Amino acid sequence: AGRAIRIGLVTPASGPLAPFAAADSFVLDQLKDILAAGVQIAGETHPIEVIVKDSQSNPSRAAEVAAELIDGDEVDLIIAAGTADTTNPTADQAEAAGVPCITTDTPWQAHFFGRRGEPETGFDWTYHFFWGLGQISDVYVGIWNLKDTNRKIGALWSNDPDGVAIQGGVTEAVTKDGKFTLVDAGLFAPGSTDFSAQIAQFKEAGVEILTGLMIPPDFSTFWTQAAQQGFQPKIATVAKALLFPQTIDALGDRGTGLTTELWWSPFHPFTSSLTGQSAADLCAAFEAATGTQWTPPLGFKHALMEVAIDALRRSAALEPEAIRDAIKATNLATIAGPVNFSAGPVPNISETPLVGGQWIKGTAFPHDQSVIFNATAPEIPVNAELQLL
Amino acid sequence: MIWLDTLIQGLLVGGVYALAAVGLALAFGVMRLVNMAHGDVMVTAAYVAFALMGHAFGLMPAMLTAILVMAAAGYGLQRLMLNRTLGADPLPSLLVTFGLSMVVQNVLLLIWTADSRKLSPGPIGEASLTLAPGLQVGVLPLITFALAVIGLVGLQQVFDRTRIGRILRAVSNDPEIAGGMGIDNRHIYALAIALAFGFAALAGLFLAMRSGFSPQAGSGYLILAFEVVVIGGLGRFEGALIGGMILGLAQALAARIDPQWQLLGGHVVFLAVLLVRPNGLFSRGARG
Amino acid sequence: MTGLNLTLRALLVAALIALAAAPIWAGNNLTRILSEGLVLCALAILWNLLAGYAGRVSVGQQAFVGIGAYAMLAFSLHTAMPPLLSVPLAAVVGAIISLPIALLVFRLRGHYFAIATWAVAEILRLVVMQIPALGGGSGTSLPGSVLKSISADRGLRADLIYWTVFAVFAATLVGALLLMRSRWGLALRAMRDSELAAESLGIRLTPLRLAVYCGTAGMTAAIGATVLMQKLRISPDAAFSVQDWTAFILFIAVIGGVGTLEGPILGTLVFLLLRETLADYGPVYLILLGSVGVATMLLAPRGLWGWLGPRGLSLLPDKHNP
Amino acid sequence: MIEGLSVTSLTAHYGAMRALSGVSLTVHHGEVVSLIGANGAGKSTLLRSIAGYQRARGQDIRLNGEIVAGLAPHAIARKGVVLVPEGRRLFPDLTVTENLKIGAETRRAGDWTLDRVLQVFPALTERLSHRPGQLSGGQQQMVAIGRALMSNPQILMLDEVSLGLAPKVIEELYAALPAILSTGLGALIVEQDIGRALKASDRFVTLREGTVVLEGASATADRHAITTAYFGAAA
Amino acid sequence: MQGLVELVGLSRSYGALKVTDNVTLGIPRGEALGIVGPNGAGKTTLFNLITGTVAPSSGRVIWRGQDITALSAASRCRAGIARSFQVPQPFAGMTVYENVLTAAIFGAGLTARAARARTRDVLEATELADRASRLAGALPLLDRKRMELSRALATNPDLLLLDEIAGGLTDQECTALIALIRSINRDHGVTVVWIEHVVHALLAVVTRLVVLDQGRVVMDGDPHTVMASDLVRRLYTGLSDD
Ligand SMILES: Nc1ncnc2c1ncn2[C@@H]1O[C@H](COP(=O)(O)OP(=O)(O)OP(=O)(O)O)[C@@H](O)[C@H]1O
Ligand SMILES: Nc1ncnc2c1ncn2[C@@H]1O[C@H](COP(=O)(O)OP(=O)(O)OP(=O)(O)O)[C@@H](O)[C@H]1O
Ligand SMILES: [Mg+2]
Ligand SMILES: [Mg+2]
Repeated sequence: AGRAIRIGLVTPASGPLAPFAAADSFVLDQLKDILAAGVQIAGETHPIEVIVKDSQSNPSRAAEVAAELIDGDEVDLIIAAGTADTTNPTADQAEAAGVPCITTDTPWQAHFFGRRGEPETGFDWTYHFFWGLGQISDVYVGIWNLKDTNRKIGALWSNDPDGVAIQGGVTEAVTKDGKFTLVDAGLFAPGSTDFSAQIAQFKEAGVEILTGLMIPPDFSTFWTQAAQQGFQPKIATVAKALLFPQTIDALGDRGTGLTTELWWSPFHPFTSSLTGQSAADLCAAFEAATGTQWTPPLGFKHALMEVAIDALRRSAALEPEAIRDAIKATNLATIAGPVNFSAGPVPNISETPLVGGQWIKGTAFPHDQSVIFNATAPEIPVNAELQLL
Repeated sequence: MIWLDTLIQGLLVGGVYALAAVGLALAFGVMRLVNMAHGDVMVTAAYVAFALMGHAFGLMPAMLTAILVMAAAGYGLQRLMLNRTLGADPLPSLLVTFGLSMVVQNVLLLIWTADSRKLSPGPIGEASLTLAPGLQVGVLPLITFALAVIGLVGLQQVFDRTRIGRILRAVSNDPEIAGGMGIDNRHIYALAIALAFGFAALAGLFLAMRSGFSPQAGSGYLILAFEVVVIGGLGRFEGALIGGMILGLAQALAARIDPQWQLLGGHVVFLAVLLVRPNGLFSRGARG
Repeated sequence: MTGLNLTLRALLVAALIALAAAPIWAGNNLTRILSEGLVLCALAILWNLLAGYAGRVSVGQQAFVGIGAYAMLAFSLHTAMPPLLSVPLAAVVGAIISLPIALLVFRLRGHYFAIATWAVAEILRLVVMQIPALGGGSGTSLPGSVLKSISADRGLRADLIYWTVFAVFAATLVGALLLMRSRWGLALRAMRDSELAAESLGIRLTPLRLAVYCGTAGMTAAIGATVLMQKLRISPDAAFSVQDWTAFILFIAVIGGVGTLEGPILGTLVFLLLRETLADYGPVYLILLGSVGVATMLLAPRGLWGWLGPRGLSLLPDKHNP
Repeated sequence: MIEGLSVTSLTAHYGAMRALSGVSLTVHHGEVVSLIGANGAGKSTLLRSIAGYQRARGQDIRLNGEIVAGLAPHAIARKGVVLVPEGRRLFPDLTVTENLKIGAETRRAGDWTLDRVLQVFPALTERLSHRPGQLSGGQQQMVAIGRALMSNPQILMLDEVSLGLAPKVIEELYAALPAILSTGLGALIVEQDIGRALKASDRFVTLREGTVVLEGASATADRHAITTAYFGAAA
Repeated sequence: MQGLVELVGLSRSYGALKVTDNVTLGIPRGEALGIVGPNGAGKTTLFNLITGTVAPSSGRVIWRGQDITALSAASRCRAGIARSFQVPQPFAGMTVYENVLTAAIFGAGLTARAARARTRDVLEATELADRASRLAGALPLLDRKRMELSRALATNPDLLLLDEIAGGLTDQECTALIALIRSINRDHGVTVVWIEHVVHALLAVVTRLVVLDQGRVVMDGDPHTVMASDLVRRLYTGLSDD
């Protein structure tokens, strides 16, 4: 057998972004045998070794560990997931060092333009799959069109990579046909403890739809204050904060009925190219193994491994350029949907499907997600109707 | 109306900040200890209460237990570690508490993960009083504000007028000599820190009912609390109350203009105060 | 002891030469670790100059790392400046911006000073978040074209960047040593011990303090610029991170020994050792690091060098003897 | 058993330097002992050791026969051994009244009250609400002594009592001494003015380089012998 | 003849308390002036005003005919005004040698070589040479006072302000100190102003004596005449003087 192929994984195992990495060990454990069996390149079998490095949720540390993987562990391929603070520094290091790199879990514009990518030229070494801002705006507008409201939208945005990126997309989608009125309270610094100014603004304008992007603690602050100050929208569709069930559970009853973008769920009709599991199977296996509820990064982390292994299998040689070319030629049906880097909106990017979800009272866990809107990805079935708050 | 609303909300937030500042002001006032782990004490208290409530404790018993636990922890910490760091040089205490802060944050992270939690006070959390049509204030913020006022004014009275207050001041001035006058200063320090941690815990609990918290939330609380104390002038507790309200108002007004400027507005006012009155608005120096 | 000291100093010079030649003998990975070490060590020396000698404990040095990094970014994005030339320019920018800051924070002392410096750094972070041209709150990456303008060849580029880092480090170390051996070093230590007496003996405190603060700020900014070249990506949270650029630096200085020139060097070695062995353990690593810092401060408050120094060892002589 | 303070074979070190070696000394109740010796002889060190500021574990320092060596300063003070330190060391943030009241924190019963202290130092009466920073050096010294008296000590130790005081104040202070001592407390005073020291004390002890070189009754003391003891044979 | 230093209507208040009250005083070059007065009379404050560590509420300080009221303490020291502090202010983390060297370099403006020589001379004169490499923070009180004097001397002053440096000295030490100060004054022509409660030491050196009380100059003249006056007895030395 040939030498082991090394994949470096940069992931926020600790720190505030740790929920994005919660499924890491489960995903890798599940693939243990497949990795050990390895891939055949030019007639020789190479086992695959995954070296996991913790970014500590810190972009500087992400750059450091990526450099460590490249120079120290001399990895053949580097992968990363868990928001722009993880994937962008990693991809930058890979690009500068000429190491193939695949990333996910960051809206693609935040990844591509956030790294000053040029749509004409793209990047040489780094590839990324995830949904984009156009999709999230379409999902949001779609959700808001499901029921009758006064169509007044109040928005507030966390001043961080994701917030800044999404603000533009949603604003454009909402204002372009004049059907909605947007009351944009603008950006706020993450960690704010007081939202009364924004709430007052929304109340004054008679807002019935709330949107924005916030980190979980900020949303929690906002939502409590909104109740205290008598601001009660009919629909609240908020990005990022509502990703994880733990956040929703912490809100108690006030968590039920919140809507958000849904990247992935057990209801997604996709299967793994590695294990043949369906999305529902994967979630069930995860919940059985860990006792914790599934989260969307589970599917994407698995898909990231699928894309990486697929590329290695197709690689013509154990050379950076060959692996890079194999990645570029990816056309794979993953558990997170199809990934194809040559069909992307810009070079190096593949867009994955996105639908709208709502948090409802759960059975095994306090809250579950339902799919309420799918016009953006009709292959994913809707399984519930939007409930107003 | 919207400006009146801003004003009231700003003042109420100021109450939260002031409450958060009490413990810091106390530790600094008595032993020149800037507790860089102050924010983490607040967060830890919230986690303790959170864990207790997970074990069928009611809100009140959980909060009381959390406060007592933190006070006891403070007492122990002071006797074991912090007593050895005190002195004119700020470095030892800064560094030790900085290190503690790092340890605490990561221990919390290990135990409770990075997920954001919230203490649910039940219906009162969302209860509000309507002052005028369209002008509502939350009951919880009002309670917090009242606690801040009572806590700070009360503490100042204790400090100024009682025997224990006198002892605290004497020990803060010259622990060696205070010792020579029959005062067990290590015990007094530990008591002061226990009180400071107790107040920090109280503030942490109220903040945890107001906003979500996570292991790393402490740093943000610390800098706010510190600014409150500096604006108010170290050494006077009532000063912290005013400091809190000034900071709350500054943030609210800045946010009214553009939400992006909310935190910045607070910091800028802080710097402005430094520029004009480096010893704070209500420092002892200003009094006499 | 003097024989030992001479040996030590010879070793130090040898180490410096070896460091300068690292790209030649060390592999990519070691060179990278060394350059990170040089950055940390230089920052620790500068912090130490302020705290250990000028008696002002700053917890806001991240302000100048951030300023330097952002100055570098601004030059790269908005001018045609050769990137390596931006490093000294970043130092100038850092020093200039530090002047009004100094006038503000020097109104305070002790703990107040410490926290005010932190607040200033926070303000800078929040201000940079508002500037879209510099990437706003989300931050941005150093464009590939800028990297290529340093050198199209990856290997040579890495070496050039390393040598830039080394140059900044060497300038810091030599500068600090010369300063401390000069009359101004004496004045600094005097000022630390008693401002009243220092002033009454003819030392003009304000200019001295400003010069040291602005000087260290400028060098810190130069280091910030090199950090951007290493990390390639910048965001306000990372560039103005109190943990990365002050907490760790504080630990390094304290573990090595505050108020000595040797301390930061020793401290950096210990820190790198800890990091390289433990960093993969995430929170456990940070818990350990915090504990080591706390334990050092409590049990050996003068740090490793403070423990060795009185035994007659002196690597970098900065005292005056009769 | 000795009624009062007894020190037997006390040694003290600063790092490697031995500041006291084998010092023995007693102070009975109602007795004034003056400690004389040149600059650096170890007088302050002795007083600080007795007060518990200097490590004295395993040493033999007793009050009324009970070992107090090794106790914390506050515990020693509560037993009634109180030091007026070199350099006054008042609490700058406390008013004069408060400074005096802190003295009472030993919680010992006795005759000394605020009023009584003010009788001894009437100059402080108008200064009660001032802070030490607003007092002159001499006024500060009065507060320092008053503060120690407020603790109703059994043994009062005064280090450099008259340093920095105007002659008139020194005069008043020494005039007040009999009244202070009449309550039966023992006193150990360090005073550089040998004549004054002898006049105010019952016995004297001379220290040189950390050892007792001469002691005796003050009334019959030979000035010349003391001076010789002070500086060694060469002088 | 114009004085080396002239205090013109100098006042300083803390709140309602007038600590220095309209003091006008001229000190000719070469004079040895003593200042006595009850505790709290404002003697140290007067020094603070002359050296610039405290700003006057009103009045002026004239140095060699120039108004220096606005000058910083550092500049005044460089101009030739040196002082010792009543409560010693050592640079605790530096050796005695470095303490004095600092004064020689910055106060006297000497080159490094000259400063080293001066430091050695001064330490010899003040009998601190054998303790030169001790840390100043570990010195006992009286050595601290000696170091105060040494640092002041090292600045090569024209005017030397001494604040209670004889207190606590033994007779022999006191005699040595008197000789030293006298020589500084007479042989080196340094103008000396000395605040001292140890009156006999003072009288051995000074040629003129000023009595301060409640911030005012209440007497000024020949030392022995002043000391013998009723006013001084009542105010300062007390009636039971023997
Ligand atoms: N903190 C210290 N560190 C090192 N040595 C010290 C310290 N304090 C005092 N000493 C030394 O111990 C010896 C005795 O000092 P001590 O202060 O007891 O003398 P003293 O008799 O009180 O003198 P003085 O009359 O000057 O007050 C001196 O030689 C002194 O140098
Ligand atoms: N910062 C201050 N604030 C208020 N009052 C002060 C201050 N400094 C000094 N004083 C007051 O000024 C007066 C004069 O003090 P000063 O120190 O000049 O006295 P002095 O004559 O040197 O006395 P001593 O002989 O005791 O040293 C005192 O009554 C003192 O209380
Ligand atoms: Mg002494
Ligand atoms: Mg005085």
